[in-house]
Amino acid sequence: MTTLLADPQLHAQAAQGVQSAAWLLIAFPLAGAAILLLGGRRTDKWGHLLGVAMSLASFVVGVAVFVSMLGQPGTGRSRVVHLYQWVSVGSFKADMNLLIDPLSISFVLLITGVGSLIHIYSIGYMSHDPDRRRFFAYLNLFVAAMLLLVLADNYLSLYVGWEGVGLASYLLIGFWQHKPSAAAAAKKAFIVNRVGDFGLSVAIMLMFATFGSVSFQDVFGHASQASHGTITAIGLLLLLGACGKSAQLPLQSWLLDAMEGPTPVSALIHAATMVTAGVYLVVRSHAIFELSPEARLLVMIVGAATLIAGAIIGCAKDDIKKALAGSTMSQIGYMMLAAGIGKAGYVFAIAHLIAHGFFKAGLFLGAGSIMHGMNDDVDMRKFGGLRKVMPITFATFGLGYLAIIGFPGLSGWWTKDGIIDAAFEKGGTSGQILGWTALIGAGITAYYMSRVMFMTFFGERRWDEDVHPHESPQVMTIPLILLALGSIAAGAFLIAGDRFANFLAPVIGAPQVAHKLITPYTGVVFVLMVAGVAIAYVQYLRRPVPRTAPAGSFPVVAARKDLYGDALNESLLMRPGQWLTRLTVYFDSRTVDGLVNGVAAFVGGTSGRVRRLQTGYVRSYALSMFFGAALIVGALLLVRL
Amino acid sequence: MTGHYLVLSAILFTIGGVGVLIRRNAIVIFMCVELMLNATNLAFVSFSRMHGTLDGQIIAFFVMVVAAAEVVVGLAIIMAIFRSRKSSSVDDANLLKY
Amino acid sequence: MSGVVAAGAHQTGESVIFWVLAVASVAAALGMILVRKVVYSALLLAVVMLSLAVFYAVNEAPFLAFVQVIVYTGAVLMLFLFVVMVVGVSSTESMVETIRGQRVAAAVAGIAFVALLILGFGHATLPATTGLKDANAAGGNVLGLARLIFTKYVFAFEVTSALLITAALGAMVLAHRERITPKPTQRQLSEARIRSDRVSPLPPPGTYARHNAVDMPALLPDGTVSELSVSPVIARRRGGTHEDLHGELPEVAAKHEATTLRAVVERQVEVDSKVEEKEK
Amino acid sequence: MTPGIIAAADIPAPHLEYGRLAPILIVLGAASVGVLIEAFAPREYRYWAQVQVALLGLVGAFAWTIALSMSGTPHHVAAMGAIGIDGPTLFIQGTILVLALLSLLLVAERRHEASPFTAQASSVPGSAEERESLVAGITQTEVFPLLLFAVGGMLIFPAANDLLTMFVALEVLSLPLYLLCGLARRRRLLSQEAAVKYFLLGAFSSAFFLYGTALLYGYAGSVRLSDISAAISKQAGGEPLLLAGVALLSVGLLFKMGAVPFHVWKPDVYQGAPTAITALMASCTLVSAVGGILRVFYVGFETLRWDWRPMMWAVAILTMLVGAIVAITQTDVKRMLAYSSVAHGGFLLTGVIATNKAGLSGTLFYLAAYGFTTVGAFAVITMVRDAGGEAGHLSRWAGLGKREPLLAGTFALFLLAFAGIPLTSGFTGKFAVFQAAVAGGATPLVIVGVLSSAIAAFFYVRVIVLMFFSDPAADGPAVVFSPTSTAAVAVGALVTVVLGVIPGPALHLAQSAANQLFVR
Repeated sequence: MTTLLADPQLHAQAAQGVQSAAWLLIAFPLAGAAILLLGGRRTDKWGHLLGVAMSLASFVVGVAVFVSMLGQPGTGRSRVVHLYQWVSVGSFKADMNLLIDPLSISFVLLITGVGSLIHIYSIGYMSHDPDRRRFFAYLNLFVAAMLLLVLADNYLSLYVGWEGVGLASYLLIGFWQHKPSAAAAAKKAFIVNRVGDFGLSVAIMLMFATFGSVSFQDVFGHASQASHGTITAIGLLLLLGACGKSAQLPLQSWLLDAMEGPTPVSALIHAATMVTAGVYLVVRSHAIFELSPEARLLVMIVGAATLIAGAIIGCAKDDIKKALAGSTMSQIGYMMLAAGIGKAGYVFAIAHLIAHGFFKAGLFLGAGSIMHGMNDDVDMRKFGGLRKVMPITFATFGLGYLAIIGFPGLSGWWTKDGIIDAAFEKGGTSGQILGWTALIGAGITAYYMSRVMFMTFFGERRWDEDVHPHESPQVMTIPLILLALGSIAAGAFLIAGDRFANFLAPVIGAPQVAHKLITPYTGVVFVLMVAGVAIAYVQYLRRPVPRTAPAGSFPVVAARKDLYGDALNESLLMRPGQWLTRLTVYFDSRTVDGLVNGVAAFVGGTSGRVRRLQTGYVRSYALSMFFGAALIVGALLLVRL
Repeated sequence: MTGHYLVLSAILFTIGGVGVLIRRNAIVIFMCVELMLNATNLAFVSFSRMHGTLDGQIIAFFVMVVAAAEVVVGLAIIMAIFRSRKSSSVDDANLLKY
Repeated sequence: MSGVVAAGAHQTGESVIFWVLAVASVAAALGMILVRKVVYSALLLAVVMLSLAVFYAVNEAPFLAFVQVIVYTGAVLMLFLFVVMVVGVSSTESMVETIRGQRVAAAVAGIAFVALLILGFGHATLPATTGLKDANAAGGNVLGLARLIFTKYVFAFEVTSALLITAALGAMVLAHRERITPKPTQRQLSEARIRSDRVSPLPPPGTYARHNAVDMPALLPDGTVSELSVSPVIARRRGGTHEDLHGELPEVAAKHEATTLRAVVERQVEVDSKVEEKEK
Repeated sequence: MTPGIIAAADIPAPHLEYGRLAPILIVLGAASVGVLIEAFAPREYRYWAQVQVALLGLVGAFAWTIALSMSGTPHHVAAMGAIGIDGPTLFIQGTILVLALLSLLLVAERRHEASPFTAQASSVPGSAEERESLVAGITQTEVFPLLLFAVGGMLIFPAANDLLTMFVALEVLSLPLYLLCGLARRRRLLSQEAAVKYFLLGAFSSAFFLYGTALLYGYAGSVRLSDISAAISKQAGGEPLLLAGVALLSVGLLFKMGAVPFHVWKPDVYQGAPTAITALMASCTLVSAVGGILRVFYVGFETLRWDWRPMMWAVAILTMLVGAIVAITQTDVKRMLAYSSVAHGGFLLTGVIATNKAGLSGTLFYLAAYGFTTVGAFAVITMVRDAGGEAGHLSRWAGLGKREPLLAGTFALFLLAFAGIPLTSGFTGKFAVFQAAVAGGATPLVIVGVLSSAIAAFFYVRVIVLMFFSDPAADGPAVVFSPTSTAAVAVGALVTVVLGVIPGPALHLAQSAANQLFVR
């Protein structure tokens, strides 16, 4: 309890100096979006440059705020920038305030930093698109909304940012409107996200009903006084919101379809930033989750289930972007798991989030670079042997690959091992289950990422005849290189010496134990990683990769042949793996989609039926009114009689 | 006696209401609405005597005035639709539905 | 003592009036919604309205009773009848219900509604009737009403004028036809007429008809029907057969009429000649 | 001394506070001037004279309303107790006047066709006569005084302090609307059908309103809201009369705002009526009707709220769900917006149910926010036209975003505001009423509300997808820009955005209006 009261979120001071200019963070990209959208075709020539400039300007402000924050003592690092009073209804007040603290500034740097790199990359990637200006406008809009999300000092402003990123994501997924699949994907993303938003908005209402306020300060300050049931309900509703935005089970189905958007979008929104908003929400609301073990347990279960499901889906996809999307789900599952563990996990959740932001953005941009050279083909079965023709892409993609599979010393190793360790450290049966889940997930990660790597860059060339792969221009490769550097160093920089944990301590509490470089599980993780790589090596490098997937998704005969002929490791992992893959794909396409479609069909069917009551006969209308009148009279009279 | 009048007014009101539901001629439907208004007036007048205030009678008077205006507008509309459709059955007017 | 007796007597008298007129008005109201002919409905509504006028008088509202007779029954209902005449005096409504379940549902809703209301009234403890003696004392009923209209309800009274203007304006909009071409002068009309094929007036309808309906066509000397004798507006309106035609087509009916008439006329002529002979 | 002389001396001259009643009187006066113009001015001057009179009347009334609310004089009842001029009423009246001004812009539209209204209402649709009058280019300028009369009624309705005045106001606002509904220029059969349906059902519902009034009079011996409220707290006996009266009165009130199951007229009438009039009904009439409901339930029946709340709960839930669900399968854009308006009625009812100050201010804000958005949306509909007039069928709207990105974008903004996306006025409004309802102990209702808006988002997004993500038809409708309707769209869009981003001042206004509460 004392840590809670000492929580500087509860008594943030007014910002001064450069920090009081923090509103510029949002103002720059917002202005960019406004100018580009309202300016129309006139801004076509320099629109992309303005977009990049606005994003960079925001990054510069972010760095300045960060530096000035470092100059302050640890407990005084939470500052509030008051903008204006936004909503004031009765006793309820909501201010448009920006909360600058170590947690939000970490996100600000990630969003503006990686965001700027992706902006730069997009100059090249979108250079042939006639609507490039509009694309940059949406990107800027997204950055502004995302910054509002993480800088909000109350749930209502957060909700605004939350809906804003949803809208921007919707616009960007459907950016290539000429593809019907893109329009459908955009709509699906919007609808599925509405389910999550429903949870978040009800949670906010409930907070207001309980605490009379929705600011972080009041909610967290009084959380311990609310009944346990209320807190659990709020926690579960927040989790529902997080699941929608972060593509966690059971609301994950939109993310794979969202790959219809341009690749930089997939990198920025559907890998590095927006989809991690759910993790941010859970960590930010830690005061609520810490009071409700049930809600926390569910967070962990959702995270663990998603990390396995995402990894398995990643194994099954031949589309390089969808394979990476499955991987994103899986990695966010790790973060959720860590966030659910509690104090021991927050740091790793956020650290993994940042590291993931680097290497996954790098991987997606690398995939974009490959597509750029391969006439926008995404089928890995038609790649192969690209390492010679695309050396820079290969190198940066390779570094990202090593980082994500947890190669010792690179970013993913530091952060993912931390999560696995924290899961085991949690103790009890649940700790063991979660820990082993995370471990197995790491093995599968190594397998599917190696599969992507081998099918794309190694082996024989399986290109179509009219394809002439080439390295991308510098404007695209330089961001790749910078992101690769981040993939190498971010993990060590953050985790070694508990640097990040100490930085975040004022917000989420000090770490109880110092981080251990080598844990009992380090070896196991390493062995599983090597095994995963080995299986992929045997399957995709030792044997020719057929240009078309074997008939059916996994014909029994072929599966058997593979399994009997392979090593013990392989059969141990592969058989359940393939079985699980099939199950997961089935689950994904039938059950979850089925549920979403089923609800839609139900509502539509009801609509069709209720609609028939509007017969067009004025007498039927009068009848319904007369019945209504009788019912109302009855309802009022019979209550009293 | 007020109770008696009240019950009578309720019965007349309901008969008017049922008439709106079962008749198809727009004019008859409108006459049924007039019957409902008359039933209401009966209630007003008898309540007026019960309370010993004239307000009820005033209201009944206003209702008559309002009803007169309503009749003019209503019959004008019914005539207009009759001229274009050659029918005063409200069941024929069902282009707008669902 | 005598007051109580008088009140009791008054009560009895009122009871008699109430029960007689209540039965009559409910019966008339039921008849109104059940008879096929629109005109009958209108007349039955008049019965209800007149019964109510008596109730008003009994309930110490003499002014309203007169207004009910003069304005409501006399003017408003007549407006209804007027429109009914325009739409077609003999128009009847098929009583076959076309919307499935409408009647049953209407009956159920109606019975539920009235049962609920009466149940409610049964549980209500109404205060004793005060009577309007005091209220009507100073200057009578009309002055009492005037006092209220011009003080307490003066705003509503004034606003009613907006209602009346709207009604007048609405009737104008929907019924008044703007003249688009200038009105032809007498001279133009007569010139046009001379130039036309028919100089003489159109034959009037209903010649030799047994009744004075304007929609029975006249007969030409050869016994055929003259379409010109019926106003095209009326002719167009009448899609089906006129009920006075006894289910026959107008032409056939007209022929029958003509035969009957001829027979009648001939007999008359015979009778007349006999009378003449006698006189001689 | 004859009795007449006694009586004349006996009746005191009524005292009317002309200053307080001025907005109402100005509008009704302008309407009467319009009637005189119709009678005496030559045809060629009528249109301009009518537009100017109507504009002057509405602007003058609005200015006076502002002055009244700024004057700071203590509010009390006026016109011998018939009218209550107080904070909420002034807010509602001001809102109605501004929205009526916007609707007037659509009514006065001349660029699309000679007029949105039929050339001659008395001519039979499709007849030679109709053709002649269309060719002659005459217009039915009577619509302006009719509109002003309707607006006058709308101003009185939420201000009426007794049920008789309310009934008269109800008729004053309804009769012109019945007429206006039947005057569309295109698709006249539909328009006339809408008029006859609206009229018959409207008369039916006002009979219920009146019977409710009768029972309440029987209960309280007066139709003044404050007297009824006093009688309720005295427990006068005869509660069945009171309860049945409240129920029947609610039928009449709920009909006007279109709550389920009294919403049946709305889709048909909204679709059939001329779009300018639909805009007027969807904005001003709704504001007025909800204003009336607020006054009746906050002033008259507040002490009875434990009895009427369950009924209102049921109505609100049904209204929100039915509106949202049925809208999904609509194919006509006006009809879809009609169902959306039904659903919004349900959201408004949650604010009524709250019966607290926050509920009052939230509902007031919601009314203003929704009114502007809906007028804007209908204004857009008038601009998307093809050979047959407005292109109402949704399939005709496919790909509009590619041809007219600005207009389609604005329409998308309105739809997002209807869906309650943050930074639009719709979100702020929904939030205001929902938080009031939560504070008033109606959390389940709010959950249904959020659920219903999630369902509703589906069909709003469907239209956006249709406009932006599908290919335009070769013979698609053209967008006809005209100064007046463009102005209406622009104002609607501006207010929608401003009330979403900086709702502070407007919320404050609604709040200080609500702080006054209704006078009794």
